Amino acid sequence: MSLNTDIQKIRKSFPILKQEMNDRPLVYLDNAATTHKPRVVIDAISEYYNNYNSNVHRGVHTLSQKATEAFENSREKVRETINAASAHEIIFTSGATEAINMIAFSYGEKYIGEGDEIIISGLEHHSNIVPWQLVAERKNAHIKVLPVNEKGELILEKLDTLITKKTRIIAVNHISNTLGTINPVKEIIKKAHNHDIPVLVDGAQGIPHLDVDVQDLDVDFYCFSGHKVYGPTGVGVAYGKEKWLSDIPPYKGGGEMINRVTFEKTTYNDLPYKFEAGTPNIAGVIGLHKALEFVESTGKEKIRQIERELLDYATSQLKQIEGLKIYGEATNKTSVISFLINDIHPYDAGTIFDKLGIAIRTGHHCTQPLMDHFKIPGTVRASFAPYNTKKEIDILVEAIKKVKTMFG
Amino acid sequence: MSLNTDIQKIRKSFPILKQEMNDRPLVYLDNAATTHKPRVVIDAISEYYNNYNSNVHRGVHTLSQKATEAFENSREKVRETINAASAHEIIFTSGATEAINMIAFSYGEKYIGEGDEIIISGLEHHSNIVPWQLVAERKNAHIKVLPVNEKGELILEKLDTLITKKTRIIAVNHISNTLGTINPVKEIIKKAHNHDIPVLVDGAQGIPHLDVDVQDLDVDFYCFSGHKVYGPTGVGVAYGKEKWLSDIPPYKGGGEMINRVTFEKTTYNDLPYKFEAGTPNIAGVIGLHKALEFVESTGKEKIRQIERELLDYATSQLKQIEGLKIYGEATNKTSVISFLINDIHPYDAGTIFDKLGIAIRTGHHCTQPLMDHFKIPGTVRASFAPYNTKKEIDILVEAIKKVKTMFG
Amino acid sequence: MSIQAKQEEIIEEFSMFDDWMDKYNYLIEMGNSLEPLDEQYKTEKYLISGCQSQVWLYAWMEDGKLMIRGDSDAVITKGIVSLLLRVYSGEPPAEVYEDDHSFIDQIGLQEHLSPTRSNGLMSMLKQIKLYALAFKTKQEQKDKNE
Amino acid sequence: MSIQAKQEEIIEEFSMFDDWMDKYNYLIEMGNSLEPLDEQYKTEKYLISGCQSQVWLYAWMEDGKLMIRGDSDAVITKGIVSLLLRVYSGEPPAEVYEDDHSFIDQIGLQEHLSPTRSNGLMSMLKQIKLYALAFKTKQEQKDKNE
Ligand SMILES: Cc1ncc(COP(=O)(O)O)c(C=O)c1O
Ligand SMILES: Cc1ncc(COP(=O)(O)O)c(C=O)c1O
Repeated sequence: MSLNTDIQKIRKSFPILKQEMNDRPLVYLDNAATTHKPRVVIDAISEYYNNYNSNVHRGVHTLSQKATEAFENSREKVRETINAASAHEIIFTSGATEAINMIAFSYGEKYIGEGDEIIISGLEHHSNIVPWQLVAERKNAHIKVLPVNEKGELILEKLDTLITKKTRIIAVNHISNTLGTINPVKEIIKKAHNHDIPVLVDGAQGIPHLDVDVQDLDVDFYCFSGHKVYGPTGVGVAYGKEKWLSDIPPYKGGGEMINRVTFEKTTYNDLPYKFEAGTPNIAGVIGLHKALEFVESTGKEKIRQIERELLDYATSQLKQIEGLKIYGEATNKTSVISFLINDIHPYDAGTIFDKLGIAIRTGHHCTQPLMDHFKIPGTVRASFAPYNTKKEIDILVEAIKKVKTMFG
Repeated sequence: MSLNTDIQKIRKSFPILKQEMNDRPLVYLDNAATTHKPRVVIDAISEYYNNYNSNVHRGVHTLSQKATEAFENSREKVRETINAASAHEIIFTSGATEAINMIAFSYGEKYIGEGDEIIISGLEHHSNIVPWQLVAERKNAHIKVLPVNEKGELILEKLDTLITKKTRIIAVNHISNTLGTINPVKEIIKKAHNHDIPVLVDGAQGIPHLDVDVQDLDVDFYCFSGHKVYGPTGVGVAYGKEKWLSDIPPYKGGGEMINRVTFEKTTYNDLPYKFEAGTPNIAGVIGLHKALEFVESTGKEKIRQIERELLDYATSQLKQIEGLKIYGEATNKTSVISFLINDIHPYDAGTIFDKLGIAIRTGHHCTQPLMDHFKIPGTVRASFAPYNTKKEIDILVEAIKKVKTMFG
Repeated sequence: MSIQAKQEEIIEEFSMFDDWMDKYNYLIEMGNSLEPLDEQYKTEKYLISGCQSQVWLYAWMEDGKLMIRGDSDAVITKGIVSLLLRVYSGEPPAEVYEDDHSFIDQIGLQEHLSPTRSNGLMSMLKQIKLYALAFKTKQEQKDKNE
Repeated sequence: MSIQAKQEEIIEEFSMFDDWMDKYNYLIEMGNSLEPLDEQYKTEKYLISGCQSQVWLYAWMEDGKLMIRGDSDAVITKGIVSLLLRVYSGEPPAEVYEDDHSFIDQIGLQEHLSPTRSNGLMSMLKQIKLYALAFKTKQEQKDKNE
């Protein structure tokens, strides 16, 4: 089958792609911000509300049992997707951001103290920076940063000199949302484990593109969001090795996460419930199940193949445009291109792209320290999903040329 | 119009009510756990995903603008519903539990120290107990409990003796989820403010039944969940007075909640964004808007009238059953009846109810301390919404009689 | 009687009931006639977690057989405990450990088998298998040493 | 020329454009010819928050008129700043404060008016009104005291 046949087949699953934007066919190149949802995901949510809406766990009635089963089946699907050893290592959260905050808080409460050190990377999203800054501030600990080279890759060799006896955790993303760099997380984890330091991987951009095997990676914590992998908003996952999750204190208190509450003393529930206080996003969790099934039935290999072709095509086309500079040229990268056109402000470019029907992200992409590193205020970022086409890239190229003329 | 005509009209909006459970028409009496969703809410979610799915805020493109507008319009609707002074006092969370945890953490970080006291009530849901226990443990503070009388009402007079110079906050629910007691929160707030103590009201059960005017109550923090007021799962609200919210530190770190991030120093965004780290539950927030519109167009007065009639009818019917004991007989109560039949275990009763098509909750309802107070392991709890009918109550009464015979 | 035979007996008994009411009435009857567990075993240690009602299971070995006693504060749960005891108590731990409890399905109680069921039939079965495994291993060790 | 007259002039200018491209080209032109703001005012203090691009607005009083200067790092935003300055700079603060900026709508830039727009036209208008209010109040106080 040709690339385009594959893409057209995938496109059919996404109702939104028939939309127009500013009277032009929508060209959606903002997939790193959020992906669209296939019909199966949207339908699963309606079906839940129409047929078996009910609060989960502890309900004796059949409706509650059905909801609970669908909820727990999703947990098992997540387990299978990332090959966790056990389903109770999968904690549902409201998103990657909450997942990272939860681990940072709970791990930090137990293991981070005055003078201790946390290593993050220069490529991180604010969601994997600020939670650590909050912990560091509370505990009087320090943040150290693994630097980035000019191609937008982590300088792995520097890790050895950053690690000290005071290093308590290393937090790094799997893929940079701004540059597309795929980071050598397996090597980082190996180095860290040589010093008995656990590693949290922010997989918000990893899950949509890569095969993730948490046991093979031997990663301690892995966090991601549903909405970036064709799933609903308001749902995410924190995977943690059982030994850590049973060891660290709970993050939030409330219903479900307890075993027994008295005013004097409260004992916590088993995993995963210890970390799931309150009524969860049941519809969201059920939708996530369908999203992961969609990815599986489409095939991660196929997704990567399409994205690789789109990336290569876009890169070669963009490079032919004079005055266009691509930021992030890692050897190992995924379908994200950040760029600037001459000294045209990203906001100016984005405004014109929008008028031309192209939804594209402009700005710092929640990675201000990385922008500071490149000494730029932001970029224009095109990020591709397997429902994008080469024709859409051609439209982008034409639009860039128009922007050049308008601001020339 | 007769009561039943009103009810039938409301029922038409809820697709799930046509379901069967165990081959019988579904009798759903578990509304305090979660309410069902009217078609307008379910459709709004699909419509968002089908037509304008996009990440909110900071996106230049039209899709992102549309999503952001819908998102912010919902905030304004929440503001209007509870009559907050300003929309930026409305923080979207994943639910009431997260809302309470957020306030407990952020307020606690700034204002609760060693030896300080937190007053909660004997009627609280675990979600308004455990977060305070977690803060108290971290800060070496103490929890004091406003006691409950035999009718299931708070003993308000005791508050004066509980308040000391070390009291830092009072947390109490608006309505008890287990007993239906409507608490005198306005008086509590007045008393507290006489001592300059702020009050958090857990409004999870308040919002679906009462007119809430946060300015009239003069409440400092008010928290609730979307899914208990006909809205989606995974969305909730923390209202806080501006003076508090600007004053207390952020809870989670991540995208959106910052103004400027460097590795050395991060400055936080304005309200409400300071407390909304990461991609929010966009679909959930949009659905909540429709749910609040549904309540408004149905009319809170009408809802209360139907619920009051159902409660009165059910109470009088249940009282005629020998051996049935109702827990919670507050003068001021809403449409919740907790009861036990002789010494039949709630689980036994619930199992048979389920077989008879009745979805009803059994157990401690996440209020173990209250169960301890009554020295019972749990209750059977019927909770009514305006789509319930007197006929359904008759079915319940028949079922109770059957249960009595089976376990007699 | 072997585990297999006892299960067949139970399946036959249950096949006589036309509707769920009769079945539950029978479970209730069995629950009501379950020999109560000695109070000393109704402790945290023998409590099965994850049930809406409290369930205790206590086991020991006697003449190479796994002996089990149990109790609950809910009658239907007691009925289920009674069923399990009837099948498994007094049998060799190796056989208990290997049984696939397919009879649950065949008597129409499969709905109770879901791991999310808060009555915890699954948890009870798991605990019985754990007891069986523990005693089986102990016995094998002993046999080896002798 | 009064605020009203200037707005009408702008509306007429914009009415000549058939499509968005011409309109944006005109905005860009105005942006490019905006007199740059003195570097000393390009500070945190004069920065308008909530914009994707940086916008600074600086104001002072001269002969009873509100004088405004502004700048941005994005050209389209500069164009918008230029429009606002043309309308409001040099006018009595009371009139600036009371104007309903309906011309924005009429020249087809209403999409920029949404409070959620990250270009911050709304924020700019708000800031200009705030300056106007501050100077108006100051003047009234002065008049009273004299
Ligand atoms: C009084 C009360 N508070 C808090 C909660 C917690 O709400 P949620 O589980 O939606 O976070 C509930 C819900 O059961 C409740 O009834
Ligand atoms: C690398 C990375 N980490 C974390 C996040 C935060 O995800 P969310 O906003 O869904 O919590 C994002 C999303 O922008 C991301 O790209």
